[in-house]
Amino acid sequence: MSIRDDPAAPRWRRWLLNRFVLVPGTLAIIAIVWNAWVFTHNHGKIAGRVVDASGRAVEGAEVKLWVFNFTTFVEQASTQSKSDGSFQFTSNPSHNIQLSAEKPGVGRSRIPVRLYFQSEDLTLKQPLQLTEAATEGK
Amino acid sequence: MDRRTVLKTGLAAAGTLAMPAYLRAQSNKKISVLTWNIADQEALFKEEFDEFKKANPSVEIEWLDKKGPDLPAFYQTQLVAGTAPDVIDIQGALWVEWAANGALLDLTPYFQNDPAFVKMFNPDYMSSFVYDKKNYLVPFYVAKTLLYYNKTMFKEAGLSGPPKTFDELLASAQAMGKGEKTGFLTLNFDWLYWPLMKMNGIELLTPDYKKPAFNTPAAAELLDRLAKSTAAGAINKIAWTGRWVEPNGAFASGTVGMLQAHSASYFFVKGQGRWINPETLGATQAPGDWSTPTNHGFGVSKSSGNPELAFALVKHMTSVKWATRLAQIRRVLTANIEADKAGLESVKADDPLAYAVLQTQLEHTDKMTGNWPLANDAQIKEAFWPEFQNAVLGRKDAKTALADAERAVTRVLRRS
Amino acid sequence: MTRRQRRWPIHLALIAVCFVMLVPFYWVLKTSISGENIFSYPPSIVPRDPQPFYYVDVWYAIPFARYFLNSVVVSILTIVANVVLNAMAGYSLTQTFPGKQIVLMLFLSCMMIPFQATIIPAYLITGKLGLLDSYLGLALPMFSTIICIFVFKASFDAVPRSLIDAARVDGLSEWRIIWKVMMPLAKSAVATNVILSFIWSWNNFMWPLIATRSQDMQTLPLGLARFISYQEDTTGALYAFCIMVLAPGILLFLLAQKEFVQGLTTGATKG
Amino acid sequence: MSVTAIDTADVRPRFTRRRSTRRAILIWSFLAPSLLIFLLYRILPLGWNLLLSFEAWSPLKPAVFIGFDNYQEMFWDDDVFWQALWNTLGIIASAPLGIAIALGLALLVNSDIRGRDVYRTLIFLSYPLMTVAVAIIWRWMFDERVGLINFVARSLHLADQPIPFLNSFTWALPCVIAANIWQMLGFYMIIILTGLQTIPGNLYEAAEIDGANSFRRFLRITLPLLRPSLFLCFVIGMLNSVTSFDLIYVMTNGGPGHATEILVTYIYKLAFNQTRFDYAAAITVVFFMLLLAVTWAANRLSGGNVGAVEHD
Repeated sequence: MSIRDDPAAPRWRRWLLNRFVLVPGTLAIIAIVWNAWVFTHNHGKIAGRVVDASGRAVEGAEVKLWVFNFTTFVEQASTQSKSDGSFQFTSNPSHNIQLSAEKPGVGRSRIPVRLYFQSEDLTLKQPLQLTEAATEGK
Repeated sequence: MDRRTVLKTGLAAAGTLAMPAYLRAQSNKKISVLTWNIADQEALFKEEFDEFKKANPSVEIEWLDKKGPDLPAFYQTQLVAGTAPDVIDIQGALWVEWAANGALLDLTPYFQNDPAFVKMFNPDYMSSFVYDKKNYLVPFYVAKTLLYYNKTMFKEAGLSGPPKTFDELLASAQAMGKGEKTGFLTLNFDWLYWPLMKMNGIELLTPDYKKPAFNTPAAAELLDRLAKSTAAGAINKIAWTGRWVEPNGAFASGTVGMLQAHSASYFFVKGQGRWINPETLGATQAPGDWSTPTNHGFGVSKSSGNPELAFALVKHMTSVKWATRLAQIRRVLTANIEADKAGLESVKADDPLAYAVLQTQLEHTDKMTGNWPLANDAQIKEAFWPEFQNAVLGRKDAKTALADAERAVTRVLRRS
Repeated sequence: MTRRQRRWPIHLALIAVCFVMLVPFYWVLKTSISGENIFSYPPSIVPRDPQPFYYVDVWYAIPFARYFLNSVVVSILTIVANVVLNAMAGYSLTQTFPGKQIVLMLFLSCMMIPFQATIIPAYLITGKLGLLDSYLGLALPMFSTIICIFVFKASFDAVPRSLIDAARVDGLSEWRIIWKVMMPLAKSAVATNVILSFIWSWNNFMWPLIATRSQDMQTLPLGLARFISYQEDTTGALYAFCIMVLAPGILLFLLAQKEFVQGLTTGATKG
Repeated sequence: MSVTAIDTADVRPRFTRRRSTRRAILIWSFLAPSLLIFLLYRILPLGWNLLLSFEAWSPLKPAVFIGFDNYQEMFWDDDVFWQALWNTLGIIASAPLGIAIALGLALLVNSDIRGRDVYRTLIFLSYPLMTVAVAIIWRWMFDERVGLINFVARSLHLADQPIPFLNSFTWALPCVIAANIWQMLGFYMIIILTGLQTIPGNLYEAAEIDGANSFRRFLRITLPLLRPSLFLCFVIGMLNSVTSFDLIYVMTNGGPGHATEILVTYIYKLAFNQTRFDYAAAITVVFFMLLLAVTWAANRLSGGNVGAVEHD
């Protein structure tokens, strides 16, 4: 502001360096950076691990990806966990999903996952822990 | 030709010159579809339209969606301007007025040409779209009221199960209404509260729809009882003052014993009430199996330039394939018998409660009330409801309120 | 006012009022970022587990960017037209000319016609102009606003007569008098025009509802209204939407408030 | 135009007749765009409503002249119209309340204190908000179960039971009015502030020398000189509140019953929900007359010649 009022400053500086340019400019830059981030990180990859109640990796658990649609979560894809308990989805289109894992005899688990944008790539920090009495949360 | 017509013709002539592109395109094979607040199904509609366009090349489809309260304003402005959408999705009884005024195309000939198409639908839902012995709409998706009940509260009050008669309903409500808790709630928009009247044998109008029939001693007694129950806390006041969020929200909070509402309420209530599971929430028919529908149907505007094509699109959108998809994705019933079977099947395993709720929608479809084909339904509602409200909230004596309502309704009936 | 007054009661009163004015803002902001179910009682004062996911939901629930762009374009059209047309009309009203009283009365009575009652004819007229479903058609009814005309008039009235006469003697045309002499002295009126016309255009709900047809032309208030109707259960998202819709207006106001609040209040004393 | 030019030439002999004609043309051409917009979007529609009010018409029925039937129904048969009229008048009557509060605030922020610009900005901040959003916010503040106001009232033991503000016949209208005042307060304050700044400081000094206390100074100097601003506030505020369709549409939709029905919402409902455009048009005409009358009365009361608008 003060620069704008300062008659000594060169004209271009007065026109460029005032709050009507700087504030929208900053916002635009933030938007561009954010979009660049989004475009490089939206492959729809969701990776994670499945473990049992005592924390050991579970192989062959059926892992399902549920995608929110209007009022309910709809099954989008399913896969089996590998020997180290890991699994990966590559086709997640949504930003509001749930992951469920189930293995007969070991138990099941279902967790909601929220993403910052659609198809955000994510590696789950917490493994899905299968328990016997897990209730289906929606 | 009077002055107005001259003026209008002149303006219309001038208008054709200055028509925007999308209007001029209408004279080609362009079909516009106006849906009622279902923008969330954009992906589904896109697929449907793509398939339709493949079968009918050179056809363009314009899809519009407006939310409930705004749709009438939008449609009527378009009517006046002569640019009404070809296909329109209408909820409730609004269509009757438009049909009576000649805005909608009589679909009876189309139905007669295609009995197989008609047979796909539940006849009771189908017949609720008849006015003056003519068919105007094809069911898109349907719903009717049912009674939800809070099993936990029923157990606490020592009640064995949902009420079978109106007396039981009031008694159960009274048993549960204590302190912060109340026994009964109903949605009240449109005629959704009318099952309460019907289960006591009260009719709104005489069978010929010419005169009010509700001003009887029985009705006065009923209103009196409702008012007393409301004052005593057996019936929650929100039943008579709330619109959609308030009653559903109150029931979802877990402090109300019963809710009379349509199937759509289930998803709202479930979204808000953490307590809800098959052990705690029950869904059943209201006493006497009476219910009020709030259906959606597709109609064709009479002003449509391509009525054949428009009807073909309606058929396409309500076909087994697409109705099934809609039923599965949106968890609704479509009145398309086969589609509903498939839809219910997919819900069954996933959400048994939703299955129970939707199941009620297919039972006792012959006992629907509050869906009279009245051309001035909105005006009659406006004349009747405030007085009813006065009576049950104890602001007016039941007899006076009914007499006032009768006068108001008579005036509406006389006007048309 | 006098300097003998004690200041702290004034501060106290003003802080109390500001508190009342700001509490709703805080409450909405809090709900839009807190994970708590807003249907719980009693509410907590500080947000628990703040998270931005409601904003993500809103962004994907409607074509937010498109609606935003539409709102911006319509608002810019409205602002430009308002500043130019209102300045011209405001200037005319500072002059004496026959029929002035009639024009004044006309303007005043125009303020009293509720817009909701004029929808159908307004729609027909816009249709005849071929402007339905276009940015221009959306903005046109608000191209000139009566209050803003009077704001300009008041501001121009404050410009010393001698200055104008001098300019006229110098041979400046009326047009140049407005732009070179009057406008620089009426900065606050311009700021007021910009802010008010922005507010009205940005917030307009009824007219876009009727005058737009395609999804691509919808504006933010329509998006908000649509959002209420079928997402009423995800209330956190609803308030996130409120914040996203209100933010641009508040931002613009805060940017221009110096010219607006100060200008409005000091500019009038110039005359 | 030439006749008018002569008049002007008589008044201002400095200019030649030719020049005056050109000036008159110029003035009218400056006015023309605004006038055209008002003609298209205000006056023609009003005329349309006036015509329609004597007819029976709906988008599909041809118009039939029915004389004063619509007006007769309105005044003699329609209770809702009367209720809406009273509610509208109630909202109009609430405008002075908001203005009084704003006047107090304006006096406060007009005093020579630190940070007054911040106060001004914060208080004004509610005006630029989208009314639909304001309505959503306040609908929720007044909510029976989770509303902040009920929470505060119950915490302070002002109420033992939560009050269903917007669902109550007694509370709904005051609540809507409160939300409306909340939104308009900053706007009123700014207008009054503008008026306050035009009052010459030497008037106060003179009064002080005469020994008038601050209350008397306020009564004798501030108030009379503020009249035009107050009038402007009232007119703008009243029009804004009375035609603020969005607020009521979202907050209560006129309910419960018709407790918060105002003429605008009623007109809208009649036209679009009940397809009674003809009858709605008649109410529009009456509504317009009402606003005209109220403005005229306010103008007389403020003693102004179209108030601040014309105080040169």
